[in-house]
Amino acid sequence: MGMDFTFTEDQLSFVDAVRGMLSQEVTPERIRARWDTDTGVDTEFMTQVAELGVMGMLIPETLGGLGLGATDFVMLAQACGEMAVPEPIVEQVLVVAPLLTDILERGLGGDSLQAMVDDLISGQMTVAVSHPINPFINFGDRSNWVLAGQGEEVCLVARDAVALASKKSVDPSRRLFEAELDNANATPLASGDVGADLWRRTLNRGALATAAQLVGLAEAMVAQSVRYTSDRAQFGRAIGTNQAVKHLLADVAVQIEYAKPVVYRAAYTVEVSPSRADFAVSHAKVAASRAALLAARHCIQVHGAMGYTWECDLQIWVKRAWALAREWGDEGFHKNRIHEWLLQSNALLGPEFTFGRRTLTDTVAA
Amino acid sequence: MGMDFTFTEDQLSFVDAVRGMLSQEVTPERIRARWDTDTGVDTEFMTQVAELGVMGMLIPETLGGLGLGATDFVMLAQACGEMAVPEPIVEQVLVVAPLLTDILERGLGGDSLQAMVDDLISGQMTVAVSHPINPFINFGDRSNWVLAGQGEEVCLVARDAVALASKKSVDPSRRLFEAELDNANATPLASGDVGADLWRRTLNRGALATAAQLVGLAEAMVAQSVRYTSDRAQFGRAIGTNQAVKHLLADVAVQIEYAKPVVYRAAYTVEVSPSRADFAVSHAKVAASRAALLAARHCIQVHGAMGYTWECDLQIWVKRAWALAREWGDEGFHKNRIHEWLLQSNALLGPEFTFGRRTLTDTVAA
Amino acid sequence: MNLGYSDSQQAFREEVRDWLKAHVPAQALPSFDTEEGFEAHRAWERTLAEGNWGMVTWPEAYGGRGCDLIEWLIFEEEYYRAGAPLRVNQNGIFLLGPTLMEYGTEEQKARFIPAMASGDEIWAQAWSEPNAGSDMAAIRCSATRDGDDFVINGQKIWSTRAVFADWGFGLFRTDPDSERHHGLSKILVPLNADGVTVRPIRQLNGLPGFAEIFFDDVRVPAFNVLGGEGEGWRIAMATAGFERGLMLRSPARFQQAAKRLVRLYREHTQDLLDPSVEDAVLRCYMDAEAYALSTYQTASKLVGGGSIGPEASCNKIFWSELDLLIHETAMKLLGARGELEPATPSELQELGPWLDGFLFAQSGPIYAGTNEIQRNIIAERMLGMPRK
Amino acid sequence: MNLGYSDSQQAFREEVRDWLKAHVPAQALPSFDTEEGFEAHRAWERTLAEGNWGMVTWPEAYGGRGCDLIEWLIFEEEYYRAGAPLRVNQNGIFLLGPTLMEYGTEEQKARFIPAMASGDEIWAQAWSEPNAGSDMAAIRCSATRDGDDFVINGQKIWSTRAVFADWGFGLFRTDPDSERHHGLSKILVPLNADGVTVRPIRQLNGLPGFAEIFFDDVRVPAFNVLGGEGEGWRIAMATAGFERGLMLRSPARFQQAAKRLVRLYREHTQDLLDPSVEDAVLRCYMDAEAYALSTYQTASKLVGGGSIGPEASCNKIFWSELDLLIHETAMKLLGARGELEPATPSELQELGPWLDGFLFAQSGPIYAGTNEIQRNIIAERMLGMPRK
Repeated sequence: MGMDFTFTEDQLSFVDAVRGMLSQEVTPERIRARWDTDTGVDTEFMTQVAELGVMGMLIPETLGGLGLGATDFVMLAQACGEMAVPEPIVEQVLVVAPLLTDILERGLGGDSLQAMVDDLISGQMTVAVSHPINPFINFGDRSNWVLAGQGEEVCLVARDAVALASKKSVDPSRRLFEAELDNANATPLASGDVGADLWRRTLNRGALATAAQLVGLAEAMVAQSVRYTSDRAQFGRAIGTNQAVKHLLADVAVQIEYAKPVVYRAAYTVEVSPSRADFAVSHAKVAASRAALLAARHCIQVHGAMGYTWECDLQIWVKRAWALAREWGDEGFHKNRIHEWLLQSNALLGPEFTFGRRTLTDTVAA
Repeated sequence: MGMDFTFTEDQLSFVDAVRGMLSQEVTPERIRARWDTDTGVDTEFMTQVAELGVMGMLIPETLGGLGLGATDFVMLAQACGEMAVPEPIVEQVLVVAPLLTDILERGLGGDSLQAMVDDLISGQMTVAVSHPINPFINFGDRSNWVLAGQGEEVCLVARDAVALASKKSVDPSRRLFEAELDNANATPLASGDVGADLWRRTLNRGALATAAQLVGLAEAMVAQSVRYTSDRAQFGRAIGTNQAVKHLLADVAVQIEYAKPVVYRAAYTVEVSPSRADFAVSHAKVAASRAALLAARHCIQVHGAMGYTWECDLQIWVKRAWALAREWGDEGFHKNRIHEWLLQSNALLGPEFTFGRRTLTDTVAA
Repeated sequence: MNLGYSDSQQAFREEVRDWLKAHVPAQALPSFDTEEGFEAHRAWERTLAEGNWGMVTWPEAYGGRGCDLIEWLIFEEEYYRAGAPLRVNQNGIFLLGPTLMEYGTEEQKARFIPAMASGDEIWAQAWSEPNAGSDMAAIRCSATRDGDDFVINGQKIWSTRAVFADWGFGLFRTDPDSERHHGLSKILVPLNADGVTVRPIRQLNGLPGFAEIFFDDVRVPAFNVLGGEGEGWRIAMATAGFERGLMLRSPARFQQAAKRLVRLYREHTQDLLDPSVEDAVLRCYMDAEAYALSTYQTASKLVGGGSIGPEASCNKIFWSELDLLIHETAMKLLGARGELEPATPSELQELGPWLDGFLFAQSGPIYAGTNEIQRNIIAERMLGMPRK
Repeated sequence: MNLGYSDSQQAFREEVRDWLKAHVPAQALPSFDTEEGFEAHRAWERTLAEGNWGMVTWPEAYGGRGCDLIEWLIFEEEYYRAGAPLRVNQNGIFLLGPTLMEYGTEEQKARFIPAMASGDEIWAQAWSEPNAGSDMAAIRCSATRDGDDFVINGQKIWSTRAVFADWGFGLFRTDPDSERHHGLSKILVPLNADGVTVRPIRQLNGLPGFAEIFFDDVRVPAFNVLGGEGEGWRIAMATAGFERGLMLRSPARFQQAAKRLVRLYREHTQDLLDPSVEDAVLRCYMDAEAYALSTYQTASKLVGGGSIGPEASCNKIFWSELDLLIHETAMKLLGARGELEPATPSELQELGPWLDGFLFAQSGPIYAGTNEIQRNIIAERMLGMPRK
């Protein structure tokens, strides 16, 4: 089979179906309603999502899932960003489930982990991941178990053995907790190279999860801004007729358009060769963050004073973008990974290495 | 006398007079005519400038000059940029003359240097400076003597003892030469701390010379672009009525407006406390380069295809800006000086140190 | 040109510094967009007024010190250096006060200025209307003459401080047949008057930094019209220039923030930073200083009897983009912890006020005429490009 | 989704690579904007044609290889990797050729395509007119029917390659009563015809990269009208889309430049660099790759029978700004030596072709519709914002 950078009909129609459901169920009003609840989570909604088969998409069939890959899920992650879904669906599917799978497939965990997989598939957020790169766990209070650790250490810890301190995010949809582990009660699962590899794959999946959502967030912000500036009149005509307003949004559109294939390539790489995904993932995170942060700024700007209010729904997307751009590695972390790679004297640079990076026998010469 | 950030009436009217002469004598046609000559220099014009008393402005009266300072000259330097004067008037007045003066006042040079001062005042470019930071000497072939050296060494070398290799600049108004010195025939003037200080002051004066011209270049580019876009019609109206075109030029105007006082502060600091001028000068060079390079880009853009032609006079200013932004320290050099200063743990930061930097007794605490 | 301070300017700086050292509250006050914070800031205004530091450029007769603009800049430098509270009464002392002094009758001055200076009456502005944002001349709020009174009807929006303030001022259409900028008058309205309803508008940070004001047959005496009926636009334009901008956006504010940014950068140079950060830090420090230099230049011109040209319209774009860059860069330095709203003293210690400043900076390129409008003005009025 | 090459795609790549290795001139050719360089590039076109590498997407009948767009991208990757000469005949093979194949009569194809493919006839484009730059529909150059001929009068400008080329093509007004985009026809004109005057226009680098063409009663047979009288606009629009952009601006070109930039950066990391340089180098490499990814995505869609949406209008802005950033960054790395026009092999070795590329990059945001026009198109057609 030759090069084919398109999604299948099946992939497209599944996304359409879930996207339709999300746009019905996750409205700005309902997102705001969650802000006033203790948990910030709509468990019925989570069950609905689970019933569509979303949660276990990336879990192998042998473990009870659908056995699909990151390319099957990436547009759904994007849609979750577009709808600003507060629940950590993307993280559960793309980060927690694959980490559990990695552990089980390496024979590092037992029945209790399989039970967690089952819970996850049913829409319960029983497990949280506390990766060393993230200072906080979003919705950490929902889980019974935390996969955590420092350096190359990966442990399983019961919630009771973790001191969770609640922290307030700029995004009211997020419920952050700082975790302090009681090491005595942690069950070590992996260390050394194995642990390092688990954390590295997890980081790449986490960064991909945020990148895909950031693209969706950016698209939604632009769409809202197009609507607002087409309706809102000033000096006797819609403000969207002003070239300056048009160009602010066109600039964002360009960034989004060129972030999308980068994110899809990252999903493909995470799925097909996770051990060589660092560059593709960091590129995706940087490109998606750039698009989303530019969207936040320009879309606030074209909304005028309205864009600066609590009342305007735009804030839901803007603040999520600000938060996700920093989670799972900020721009500094990811740019530094790329820099390190580009500076290697044997890095395979040039147009013939866009894909796969090792396509010909004489590549190193170049 | 209290704080006063204005020029005197005398300063303003002298600039006006010289500026008027320049705008008569240095037209685009005449600049292009110089391109076709061997020397690139209009010696009659140099004599005219000298007759106005410009060349010796910064030379002490005891040495035959007017004994004025950099603040008296800075707007003239700006005007030379505005008119894109090809002859190195600004460098002769602001760099060569003060270096000769420094050497004479320290008793490091003798009668031959006084003769060079006299020549300079009369408009002859008898001396060139080959500072270690510059790879080329502009109009190096015009001089009988070169002040040159590496590191802390300052020497005087006869032209005959210098091998000059002609180099082609992107700016046809410039006549660059790479100099190879015959050390055996060089007369050492200074070394060690004295030499280092001479070179440092010279570098600051050179950078100020380019910064002031860059501001003038930027202003001229904007003025030409305003004229062009007001006249040129497209889609049935002047292209300057487009918001996008307006905003491209407005962005340049803002940068120019905020580069000007920075350049004037640098001139003041070079005049009043040359040993503490590094920060002020590097700031000026960075701000002026930024404004001029943005002007070059945006002004080419609003000229459309015309801006990309040899025929369009805009190229005279654009190319000069590209060249001067790199001479006497490029952005990297000057930003690194500022970075070094800002990172010092005892750097005097904050609003109370905008001027002088040591205004109160308890400043270091802050 | 003399870029050094005179002995008396130096002495003035030291006097300001000493007084602030003795009086600035050790603990930062709560935000003035809360009721508690508003009153705490009002108390601070009283403290300033008691020391005659409320508005140093005002004449001594009104509690000022008759300072010139250079001294004002020195005062502000020390004010920000000392970390003194924000000015809850800025609408009054910076915007309305000078207008009152120029256009008010003696009776109006006597009635309003002392209470303004003392902090007893805090002022809200009421310029914008729902359909007159950047287009100020589209005002529709009416004030109809009825005997010795005017009766006000309509709605204002984006009124800063209006949630807790005592009085408001704005433009109202006193000639019902007028259009655009004709027939407007500047009127002062007590916000506790019958028929006034203030509806808070929450900002991005959740606090009500501005409000809508609804006027339903609100009756105010003709005494409250400032500078004559129908003169509103002229008065607003005359006082909308440089000095207003200078008062509201002291360079010292940005220089102090840039200084904090440099320190934050020093603390983080060992981190894996976005490589654009170093460049941004340098630029912020330089641009803040450039803004100060430009302001000193203009102030010198004014002190010397000169006037300001159209180049002053560059000011708004420069400081608002600088403020954004300072705060965006700080947020990059804070990395993943930057999304946290500091809730405890130790969090505030670690994270500083950067997030709040970042949120506030978003409004800079919008209020007081969006930067897009400003670019039009620069192109047309300063550069002379064709309008249509 | 499969982001890997098939065996046959791999084999194709190796075939291209081997052939180029054997045939690409060891010495860079002189610029094709000189007479000598033009003929050297024409010779290179002949060499390509002899190997059937002139235009691999063309049918075999016309000397092509019937390649799909993925193979075209592979070809281009190898072409830029090998440092092969620029295509002096790009107006012909990328722009006119496909139009001829779609809209030409069999006789027209037989007359023009073989000579185009062989390099015997090099083509200039003649779209713009002095008062129709970005506003293409403002064309006034007339072609008046006279028996079996058309008689052309008027002026074209910004005609690339016209100084040395053999033929030109463009839109002419064949209906004198028509307005805007009606009544235009696409006509092919020999540039050595009586009444044609070509006046070279020198670019920033001093070389005549384009020209004005003056038509003074120039007589061409009706045979030279392509796709029918009055159909000019429709044909121009139909062929102005993505494929044209793709042909002209292969991602490989920018990826190869970004690769050279990374190497230049590695050589200069010990220098006192502008701190924004590292960020720009990363961005250039990433953006060049993003441009490639996006192109592969679109090519896959087309190969699979899909069509392109309005999002393709983002393309022009992205590559032209990328090209500028690559070259601006290289110029920063070169520092004070960057102003030098390399005149000797050792200077070229030291400085590379960066200055020339920097000059050329200035034109990117201007030609083929300025980036300002492109932003309007994106806002209105892709995002659906209101026109007026």
